[in-house]
Amino acid sequence: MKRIYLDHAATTAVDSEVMQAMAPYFAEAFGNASSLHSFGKDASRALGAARQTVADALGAGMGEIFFTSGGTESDNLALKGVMMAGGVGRGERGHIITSAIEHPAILNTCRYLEGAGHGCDVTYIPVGSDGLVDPGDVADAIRDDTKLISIMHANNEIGTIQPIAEIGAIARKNGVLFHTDAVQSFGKTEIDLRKIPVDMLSLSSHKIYGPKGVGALYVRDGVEIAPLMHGGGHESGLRAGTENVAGIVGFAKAAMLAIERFAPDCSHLTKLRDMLIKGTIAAIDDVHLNGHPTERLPNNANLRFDFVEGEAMLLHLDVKGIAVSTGSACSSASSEPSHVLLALGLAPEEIHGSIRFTLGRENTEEEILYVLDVLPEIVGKLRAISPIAGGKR
Amino acid sequence: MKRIYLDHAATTAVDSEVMQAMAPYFAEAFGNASSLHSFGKDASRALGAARQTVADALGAGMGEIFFTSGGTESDNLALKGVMMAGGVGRGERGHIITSAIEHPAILNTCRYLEGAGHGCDVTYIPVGSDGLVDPGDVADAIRDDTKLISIMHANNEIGTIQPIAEIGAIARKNGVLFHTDAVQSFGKTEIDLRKIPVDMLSLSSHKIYGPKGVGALYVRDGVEIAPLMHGGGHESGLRAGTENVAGIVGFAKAAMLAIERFAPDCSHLTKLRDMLIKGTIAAIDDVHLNGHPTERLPNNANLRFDFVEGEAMLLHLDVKGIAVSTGSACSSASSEPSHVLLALGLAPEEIHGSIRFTLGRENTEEEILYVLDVLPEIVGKLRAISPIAGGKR
Amino acid sequence: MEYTEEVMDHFLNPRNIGDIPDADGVGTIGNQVCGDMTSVYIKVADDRIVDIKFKTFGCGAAIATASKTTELALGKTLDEALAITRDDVADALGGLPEAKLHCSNLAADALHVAIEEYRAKG
Amino acid sequence: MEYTEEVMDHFLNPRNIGDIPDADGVGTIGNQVCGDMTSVYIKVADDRIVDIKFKTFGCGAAIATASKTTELALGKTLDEALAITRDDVADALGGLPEAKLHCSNLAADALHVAIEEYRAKG
Ligand SMILES: Cc1ncc(COP(=O)(O)O)c(C=O)c1O
Ligand SMILES: Cc1ncc(COP(=O)(O)O)c(C=O)c1O
Repeated sequence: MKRIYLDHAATTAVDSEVMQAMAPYFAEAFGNASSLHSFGKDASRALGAARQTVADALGAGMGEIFFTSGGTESDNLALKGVMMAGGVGRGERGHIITSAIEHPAILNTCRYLEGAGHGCDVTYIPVGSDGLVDPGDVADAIRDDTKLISIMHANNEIGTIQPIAEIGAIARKNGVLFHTDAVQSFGKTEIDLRKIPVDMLSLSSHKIYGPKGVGALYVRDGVEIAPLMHGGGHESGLRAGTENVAGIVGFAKAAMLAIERFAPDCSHLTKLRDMLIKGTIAAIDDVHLNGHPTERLPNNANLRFDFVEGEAMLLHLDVKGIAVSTGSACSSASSEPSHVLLALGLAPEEIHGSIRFTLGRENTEEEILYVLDVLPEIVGKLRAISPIAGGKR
Repeated sequence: MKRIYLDHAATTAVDSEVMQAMAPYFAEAFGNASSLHSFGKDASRALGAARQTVADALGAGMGEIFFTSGGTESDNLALKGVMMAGGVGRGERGHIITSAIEHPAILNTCRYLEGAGHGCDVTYIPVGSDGLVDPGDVADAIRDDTKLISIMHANNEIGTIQPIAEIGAIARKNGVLFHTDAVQSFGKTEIDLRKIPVDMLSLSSHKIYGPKGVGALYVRDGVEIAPLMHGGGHESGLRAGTENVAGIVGFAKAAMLAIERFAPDCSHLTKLRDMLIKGTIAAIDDVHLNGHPTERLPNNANLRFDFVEGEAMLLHLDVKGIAVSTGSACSSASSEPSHVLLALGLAPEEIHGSIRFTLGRENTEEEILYVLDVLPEIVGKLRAISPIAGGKR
Repeated sequence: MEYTEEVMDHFLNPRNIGDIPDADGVGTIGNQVCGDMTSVYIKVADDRIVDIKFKTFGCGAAIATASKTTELALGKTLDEALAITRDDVADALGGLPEAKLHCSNLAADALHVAIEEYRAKG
Repeated sequence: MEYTEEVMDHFLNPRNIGDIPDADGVGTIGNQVCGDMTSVYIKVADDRIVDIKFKTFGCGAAIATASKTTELALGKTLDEALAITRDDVADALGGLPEAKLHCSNLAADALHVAIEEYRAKG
């Protein structure tokens, strides 16, 4: 059976050019970048080139890029790093402003920092029913002891793009650091750190057709953060551990490709996304788009199918070879319904019927047509046995 | 030029069988292991199988293996995790016992934990001139508030193997947790967690012919530790972040191969090591072995060449295609001479003349003969211009 | 643990779906955590369940367990049907993933409510 | 930054190595951090350095800078030789890695000490 992958926000397949770029660093140029001999020098040169590539992709300086094990680590390092460097938890107190719809890597780090002995207060800014943070709310939340604002660039579930330039300007004006989680937005919306006032920014390789287990934190020159991981003096002392050279090289290649292919990727994705959204709404009654209609990633279609439950939809689609994700509690090990959809003000049964389609470079119109072909039958089948459908299909 | 890699303690080339095992997980079975669709299930099955493999390799249970980004993270997680879970730094105080010759991942984590506000005292047990920790010293250092003993299994510089069974027994008798860093020892000396009383154990993939950026922490059932990284509930909540499936699969394959090839590997390495040690001492005057002569890894020959400096030796060897490492300050970004060699009681100029040869599976007798061939000339050249050689060659 | 083949079969081809307009007993149970809901409709003759139907808004496990429950209950006496436990249903499906146990209770519970409703009517 | 070709050349083929038994001036400088040590021996005639030799216990940079220093100093007047700085030596080698700057000072310092020793003998 042909399989159609529409879950690119979860992870992506490694691009063939990325594979090629990584290949030599497993068994040939396999040295430890800290070693002084030729194997080590080959590795450290590759690392330097990768750092330059990622820096260029963001409009940053090479010394501002720190490689990590992924988006989660970058987010943890940004938040805990700023607090620790500021002495928060050791006498000092500090305040963080974030949004209600951040990724768990931010939210659970905030909850940890709020815990006893860590000295933090956190304000969670709500979002409108369109999923947007109001920059005015951020400004209003700033206190004397606010040390950091962390608002994600684009949301992983509903694809909504936040006004980070405005939020960054507010942060700067108030002398507060600004971090943004750009794990989902990089490569799908413009990011030029020469133009927007961002102090820290998280990236993850496996969301941009790079390998898993690699990411980066951009830290603007002069911003002080403390390391999470202690050991050898890797990454200028900010992140100990032998560098994953092959992974980092692959990540950098993926970042370069994301920039090179930015315009064609975006127009391709936007076209497929709109085809999917319009087609679904035209073919099936009682379907709604979650999140802002235009301020959203070109590859995200988060659709709400009334009267049916998400996991059941997901399983039916999977049987048809179509891979998607859902905000339903029953979809994950945790049994909480999506905090993002809750924050939009949706009722639990609406949340349970939400399906996230996230498109990728390799998806085709044909695939979308196939999805549009099978969706009505699946929804119909589930609504037929739904006690809350009231006879609707 | 033929290149001879004798720096396997720094890192290893990825084995071809490991490459093969990983290959499908980059672009085919590339799913996110948390996803419910078929791509996700393929990934989570692979993850489960890898966890079982690593558990089997240690004589542990599957639920006791937690994957990390490498040895450094495993060490950090073990130490900080125990302290945090015990409330140390938030009211409580705690005491750690470790050795003076641990890897920086342990030592610098200890220094961090000793810092203001983290509530830890640390005792650094010295070693004898042979590099061995005396278990009696560990027993004597135990206090009422001792929460953890962390003594490495085998040292990365001098290869000395510590009596961890005895130390573990002391820990157990005193109701103290015992962690050991087995990053260097795994695959080169027997580890069976059914037989030795170890509560936590760190592994790193890239030291055993697996990919870089992957490792594991074994945590005995019932031992409570707090996570370092917050986010999605990966690794049973102990380590958030999308799992590096390809890397973990590669690591597991490498661990399996290490067990399968254990006996032939050890005898091959021991033979080459002894050939190198004896040959060098026979060919060149004023050469000494650092570390215990027999309680050492089968692949480690750390030799001290009087009157010459290590980096100069390393560079000359590199020009001849031979990759080694040195304990000399001038060999690394940090300008401290090796803390391990200092702990043996060596004088600075002795430390500066120490070269670490660490052998690997693919090394041959021929290669060792070549090394023995070029070494005398290099040492002679450097001694000829050495102001402290007093005319010796 | 993943869904067994038996679970997938009942999920994809649920038995006894629909409602019974003139049911002798109806039970509806909703689970707040999952947002799941199952209704079970029964026809009773000679103290036996002679017809049974269900409707479920819920995940794969919820649908499959409801389907299986109706299959197990059909033709049983009311006392036998009341004795059907969640575990019986899970066992008959070849097991359920740990995380799904909490949303697989709906159907057995709804069946019991339907029987009680029938009995309460006398 | 890595070693330049010029550094590697001077490291692998150091110029003016050895000592001068009847030297007019000798300077020895040791660096505690690196454990490096360099001795410079000079012969002086008509206020010029007419012969110069060195011995170094040290890393690649230490050896190369010592070699380069002797090359720069040979044939120079004492005042010219005294004016040779660490930076001159590093520049003549096409630069040195940041981390190596601290152990590349030995040779210029040892040269200056040798000249001062000669002058002190007067
Ligand atoms: C917005 C966002 N932030 C952070 C992460 C975490 O990144 P990683 O999976 O690389 O740890 C993800 C994806 O999981 C994400 O979508
Ligand atoms: C004994 C020891 N512990 C820990 C580490 C750190 O492991 P990693 O490089 O995977 O972070 C190393 C190697 O660098 C090591 O030799």
